[in-house]
Amino acid sequence: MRLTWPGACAALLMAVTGTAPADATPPLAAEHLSVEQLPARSPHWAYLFDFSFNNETDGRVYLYDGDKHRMLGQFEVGYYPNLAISPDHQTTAIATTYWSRGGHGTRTDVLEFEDNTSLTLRGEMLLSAKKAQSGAVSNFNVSYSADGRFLYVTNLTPAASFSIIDVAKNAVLSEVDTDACVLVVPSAQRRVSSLCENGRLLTVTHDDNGKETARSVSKPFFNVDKDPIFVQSVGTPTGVIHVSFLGDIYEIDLSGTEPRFVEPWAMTGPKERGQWRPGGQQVVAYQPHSGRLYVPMHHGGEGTHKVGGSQIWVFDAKTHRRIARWPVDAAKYGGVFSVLATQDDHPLLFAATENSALLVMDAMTGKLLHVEAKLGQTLWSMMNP
Amino acid sequence: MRLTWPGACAALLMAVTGTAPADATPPLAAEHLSVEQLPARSPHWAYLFDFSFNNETDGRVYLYDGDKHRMLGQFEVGYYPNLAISPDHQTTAIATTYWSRGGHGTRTDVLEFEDNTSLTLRGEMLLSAKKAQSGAVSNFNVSYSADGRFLYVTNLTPAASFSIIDVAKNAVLSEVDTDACVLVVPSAQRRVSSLCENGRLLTVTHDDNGKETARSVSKPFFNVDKDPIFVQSVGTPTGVIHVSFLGDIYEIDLSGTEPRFVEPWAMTGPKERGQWRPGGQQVVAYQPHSGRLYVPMHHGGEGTHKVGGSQIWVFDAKTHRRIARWPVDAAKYGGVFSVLATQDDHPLLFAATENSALLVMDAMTGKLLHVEAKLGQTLWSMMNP
Amino acid sequence: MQQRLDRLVELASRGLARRTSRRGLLGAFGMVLTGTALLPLLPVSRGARAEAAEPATAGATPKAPSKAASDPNACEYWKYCAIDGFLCSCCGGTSSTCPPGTQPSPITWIGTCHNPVDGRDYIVSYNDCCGKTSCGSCMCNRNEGEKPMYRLSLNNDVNWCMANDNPNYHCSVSVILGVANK
Amino acid sequence: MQQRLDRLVELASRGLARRTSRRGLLGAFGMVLTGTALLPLLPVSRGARAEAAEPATAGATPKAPSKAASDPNACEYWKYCAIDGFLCSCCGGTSSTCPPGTQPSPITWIGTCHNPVDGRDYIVSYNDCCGKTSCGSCMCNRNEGEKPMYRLSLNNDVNWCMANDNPNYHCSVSVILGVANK
Repeated sequence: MRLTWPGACAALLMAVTGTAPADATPPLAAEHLSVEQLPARSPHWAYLFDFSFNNETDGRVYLYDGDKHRMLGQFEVGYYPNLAISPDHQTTAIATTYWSRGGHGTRTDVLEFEDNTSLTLRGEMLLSAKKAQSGAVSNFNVSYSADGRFLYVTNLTPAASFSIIDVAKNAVLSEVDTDACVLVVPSAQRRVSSLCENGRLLTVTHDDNGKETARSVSKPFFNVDKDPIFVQSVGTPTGVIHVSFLGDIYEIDLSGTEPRFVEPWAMTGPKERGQWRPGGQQVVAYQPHSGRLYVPMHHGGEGTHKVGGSQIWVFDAKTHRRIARWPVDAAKYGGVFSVLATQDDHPLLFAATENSALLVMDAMTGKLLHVEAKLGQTLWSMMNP
Repeated sequence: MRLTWPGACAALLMAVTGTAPADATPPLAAEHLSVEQLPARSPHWAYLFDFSFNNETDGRVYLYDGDKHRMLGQFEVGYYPNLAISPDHQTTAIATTYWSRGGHGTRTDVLEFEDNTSLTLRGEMLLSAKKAQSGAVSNFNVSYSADGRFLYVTNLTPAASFSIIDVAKNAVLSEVDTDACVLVVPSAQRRVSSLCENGRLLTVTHDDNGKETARSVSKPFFNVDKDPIFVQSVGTPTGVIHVSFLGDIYEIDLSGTEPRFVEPWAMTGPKERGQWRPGGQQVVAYQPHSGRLYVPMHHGGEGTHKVGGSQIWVFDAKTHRRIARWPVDAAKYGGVFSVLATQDDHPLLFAATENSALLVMDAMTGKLLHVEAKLGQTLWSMMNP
Repeated sequence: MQQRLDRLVELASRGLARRTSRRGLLGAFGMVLTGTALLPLLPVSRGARAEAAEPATAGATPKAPSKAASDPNACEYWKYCAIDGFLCSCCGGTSSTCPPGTQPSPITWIGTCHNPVDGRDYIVSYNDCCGKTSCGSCMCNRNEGEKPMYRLSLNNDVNWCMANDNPNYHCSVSVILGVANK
Repeated sequence: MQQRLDRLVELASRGLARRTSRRGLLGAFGMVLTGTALLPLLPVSRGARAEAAEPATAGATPKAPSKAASDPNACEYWKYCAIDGFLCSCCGGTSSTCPPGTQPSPITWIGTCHNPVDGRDYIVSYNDCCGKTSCGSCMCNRNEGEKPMYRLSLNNDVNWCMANDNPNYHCSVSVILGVANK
């Protein structure tokens, strides 16, 4: 339903009421009720995912303008959703769960396609009731292939697999058994990599019909028992970067025919190691123009890997040099739970806190530009448009 | 699904691990995971309705023990629900709205029956998509007939009507056009009264098949323009009591063949009138054993009728004598938005605040017995078991 | 003149409230709505100022306009004098436009708000924007001249999205219709 | 002895993780679950204490038990050493029972928590209670020995209600299974 209060209406009303006021200034003009249209996409927008943990069936995404410091709109993403933005930025894919009666009744798992240009629902596709449900919001629980043709959706029942979806055909092509490995990190056009429980990487290749054509398993590249890596990784032009509980950086180059594991390096000096740790939810951001990494860090011991940061540490991803330690007023805003850098050459850094505050910072200087004291209920992750 | 971790399991595990610790005290026994059963109903229980205004599709009711100061359980009540507890206390009737996809997709209005003894859903009945949706939570948007045979459900589309439901048959018998009047206040066995826009009371009588057999409209008994009454009234043994914006008490005796309008009386003295006003959501409680009325009052002007109380005023409903003015620390807890008195002879008074705090007070002395600083999101009304 | 308007809209409203047979109202309603000239169907609030019968503690003397009274993101904004809900200006809309992807409510109520800047009273239409779960930002609860649900045409408790395809309440706007007669 | 248990449960777990064909796992799983003796299917956490490779700032020396460590309604309660969710003891249940009308999760993970009162380590089962929307009270986020989702058997981020008829997550309990071997 699209309605506009026509000027005719106000005019008619004016005619009825007459024009009385003896004020010198002219009266305000009648307004026309209409619906806002989104302006052209800005690199300084962010999609803020509110898990709504106290009301989990009502997950939502807020579209936020980092320059104008205002909400642009929102859409619903349901229960324990997994989200991905399409390579052409036009669509958000939402793998989620609904019930026929709020949180009870018949369960429906569904892949919904939100039109990012109008914030309306473009369509949906039914899924079997297997969608992975995790409060650890990874960028790679759902992902698009680089050409946007395929979507990969992680399943966990707790058996682990992923579904390959043909976007144009709006159809599930296949389900690939991952032998207990999770995440769907896309590379090349037809390859998907997953993290395995023993610290290995599984890489599955498929054909245009979604049929698995090859799989390989790497040697262990990290020690799950001694220093596990967070699943909340960040994509880079050549692959992904993971952070470990103790603050080591694991970069995986997925641009070749086989995954290449870059030698891990430590964010901490010997005296800091084990004292200062990454923690929170979205624990690493990457800024391609400056080549910088951003990690929320806190002072704490084992088991504190979900504690938000009191500082944001900034590194040069190439030289491994620590550029800065930006303090955050964690007592005031809550510790930094999640970080996101915009992808342009005048980048912003968004920091979401444990209190669901949103800090907007200059990603080059660390200057705090704006604070939303409370945005939604539980702001757990953010995505770029 | 009902599961109990069997003792066998723990025993087996113990056998595997052996018994090692050299501590002097015996180790703690293995526990058995089971599901709590509700104890027998206590008059000091309250059903606390959380509208979840920031996440409206996830309305819920918390069952709270006013003696033990703890939650007993909860159930889901959906979007803009209207609630009523059956005369035998066994059931909560929930007239509500769901969608096939969270807050979108196909809309379903439904009457659900929650088993109050187990906090499980006993059944449901589909309604047409007309259910009244109001944030003003009245005790009489849905009601049971005194014998529990019929349920009355207010509709508003915005055309006003109510549906008559035969509970045993699980069927809608009829829909009664109320000529723009709202609420369903039951009396005798087959009579329903509604408030009309011009300050009159409509009373409809129906037969066992839900067919309207008579209707009468009273003379105006209050002045809608000068001093409207809140829709959030409270039931008494003989009818209902309403509070007006300026603090007058309107009692309607529905025990006879025609409604009898008791002469209104003022809670305020001449100097207080217009300065001190009732305000909030559930603005009046009645305690039958003591014959007391409780009203949250605040200092404010016109348009402040939704401001929570900084005091609770206590009256003898018969003599109209003001028994007490109990101050509430509104700065600390938020103003009192809703009040509920238990119906026994050692009564408690529950006060829910604008901050969704719950205060438990001795209804005779006003002594603050317990505070839940934050219970849910937006605690808007309460019901007795 | 004000009386003439009240009377006119009141007549419309009474007709509306009476045409409540199951088939009747929404059909007729829908017809009006699909027309191009959309006259507000529900009565005009007489406004806080007209409630002379009711003593006001805040005092009726005009105050200097506060800063918040001029800020469309503030609950104190003059146009919001009887909004009880989330301000659309915090949700991707403005004080008079709905956020992207929502639908305005075709039914609504209209009231009178005093603009302290030019000293005029304006007739405004309070519409809800619908079809998405609640915005949750900028909760605003003001009730000048607001009446309980039985005076539906002056009530802001009911969900004015009730007649929308998707009646989910998202946020509220206040749209200037014109200057109110003194 | 501890190693024997680890090995035993690990074998079960690996079998479980591998039997992941679309038909396979949940069928076999369901069979186990409907049996009367319900052995935890997922590996035992080696516990925070065993992570010697990882330096701890909080210090490994035993502390005097705090009051909160003995209060089942407090997040600091000793049994809750790796619960990330709402405590069922605030939701109508106890530290080891689900609230009325909910269903326990049949799948879960088990870990080791240190009881400062008797100085023992206990093996506990972290179960979720399911089938109602989130309780919302007593949020507790502790993660001693917790691992990311790829080590599923030691992870508390996933919704352990996932295999329930109604997988809505309501709250979490911690059930003593027995004393852990030193």
